[in-house]
Amino acid sequence: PFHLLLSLIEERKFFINDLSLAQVTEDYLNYVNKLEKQDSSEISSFIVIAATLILIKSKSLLPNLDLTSEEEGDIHNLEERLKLYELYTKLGGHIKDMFGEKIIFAPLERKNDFLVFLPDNRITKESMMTFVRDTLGRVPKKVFLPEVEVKKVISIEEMISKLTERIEKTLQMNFKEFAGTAKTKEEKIVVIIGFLAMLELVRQGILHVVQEGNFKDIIIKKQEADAI
Amino acid sequence: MNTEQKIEAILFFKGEPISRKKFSEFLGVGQTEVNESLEKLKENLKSRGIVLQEKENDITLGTASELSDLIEKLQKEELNKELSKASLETLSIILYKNGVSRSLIDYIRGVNSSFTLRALSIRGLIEKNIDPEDNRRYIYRPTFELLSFMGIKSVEELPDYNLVNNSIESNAQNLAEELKKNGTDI
Amino acid sequence: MNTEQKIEAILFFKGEPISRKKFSEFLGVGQTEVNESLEKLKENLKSRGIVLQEKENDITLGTASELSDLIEKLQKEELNKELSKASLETLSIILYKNGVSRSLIDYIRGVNSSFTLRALSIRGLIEKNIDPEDNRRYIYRPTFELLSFMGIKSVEELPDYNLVNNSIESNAQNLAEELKKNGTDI
Repeated sequence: PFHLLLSLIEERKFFINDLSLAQVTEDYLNYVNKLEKQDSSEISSFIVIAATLILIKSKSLLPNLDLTSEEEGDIHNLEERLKLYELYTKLGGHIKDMFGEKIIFAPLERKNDFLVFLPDNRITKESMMTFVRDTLGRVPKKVFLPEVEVKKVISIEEMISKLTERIEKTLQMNFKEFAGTAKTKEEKIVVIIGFLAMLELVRQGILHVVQEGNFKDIIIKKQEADAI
Repeated sequence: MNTEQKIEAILFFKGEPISRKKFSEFLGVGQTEVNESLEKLKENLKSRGIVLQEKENDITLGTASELSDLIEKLQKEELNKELSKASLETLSIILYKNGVSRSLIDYIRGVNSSFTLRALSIRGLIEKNIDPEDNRRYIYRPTFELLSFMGIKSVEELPDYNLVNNSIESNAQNLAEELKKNGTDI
Repeated sequence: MNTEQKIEAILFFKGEPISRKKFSEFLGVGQTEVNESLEKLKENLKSRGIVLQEKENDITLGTASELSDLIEKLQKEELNKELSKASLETLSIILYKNGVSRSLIDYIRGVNSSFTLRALSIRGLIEKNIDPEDNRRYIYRPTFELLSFMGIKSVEELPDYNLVNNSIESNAQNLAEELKKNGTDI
């Protein structure tokens, strides 16, 4: 997700700040909607970021929209993370250039001149069985279930619903303001309506993710959580 | 024979990394003497075909990086020089931070890194150890194998290493700019 | 780098005797240059912990003879050390899958096993052979001495042999699948 976001910003030769993030939000959301068909573990990490972008975009469209301190924290956080990500991907360029080019070789295994046999009393039939079973038991299952991410996705869905309401309200309250700047009034309204439609699409995307998970363990966890 | 010569002989004989502490115990000399001897050895190896690699408190010997092509011809086992984008990002964080928790890697990359970390660990490029400050979590560090593939004797030889480590994280953006100015390719 | 440095690196890397003729062929330089470089190297190693040893036309690097007591002590210490948990884990996989590749051991353990395999091999518990199916890699087996130490004639006598062996096999399949999916990046 950061890679996508960063390339959208760099394409436009922007610096990372809330302004540039607001500008690329729609492209990002479009991309996330296209991702829908992919597996939910992948899309959920994109959606977590999308939620914050939506906040940034909403605020930039409607400066009067009140953000909670948590929301503001999320925005600040995303900027910081993106800057870190940018830094380390740049440094990764050095690694790409150098890796395997000039190798320092450790010496080969030294040959044994003398034959020794030095066992250990802990090597028994039983202990070896225990060791091998423990070791095999630690091999991770092939799929990593993104439990945490899915929980976040569910709360983001709520967040977007609420935010949509808040934007609609703010829009009505601010209608006079828009009317005051007649020149750009229509333009602004079109932009905001378009943006709301986009939000709805993302919301559907999130629902899709949650439904995708329906037959997996994750959703059972969610229902348990709901029961409490 | 002096401590420097003894250290060189031990490193040569073992052909594996050895800690400064181990030298001190095994040779029955103080830490200062070990450190001084290692400095001298490093200096003396400068014009030779062998180099001294350092990582945390561990030391090992290897062939000079300039001779990479020559030695590679003698190497029978296949070398994997490929790195995926995910591996590059993860290695970059682990190398430049020289020891980092998984949660910080995930935070910076914005995705779950467990699969990549496992793959890199299997390749012997990184290792995980229990965090001395919090025994419920692990710290991932570069291995000598990783330094070797990078052709460096210690992490300090990484390009822009000091630039990155001397500044505070919140200045990441400025740093990125600084790197751009230095002509670092993106 | 000059011929002297190249020779030193090769001797260090291989750790076994190499003939003057071989150097000349491998480095593509004349016999005179090899001889001169060897003289210089011998001279340069005079005050070091490593010495150049010559037997007929074979050359090898070794530790200085004055340090033989020290090296012997090191050797003894290494051999008398208890086996680590990593070693016991690795050994158990080799017992339950006679003729296992390093990549499968690494995959199951989630870490690189090179040093561990070396330690097991030094103690005569395992032996390595070139994989008949792929001559760029090795496969590992328990030694006969180990089996008799454990009181068994073959690995099939190990408790739950079939069950555990099948489980290792299914890991081998997963590894093969992952390699196919990810290309070389594992």
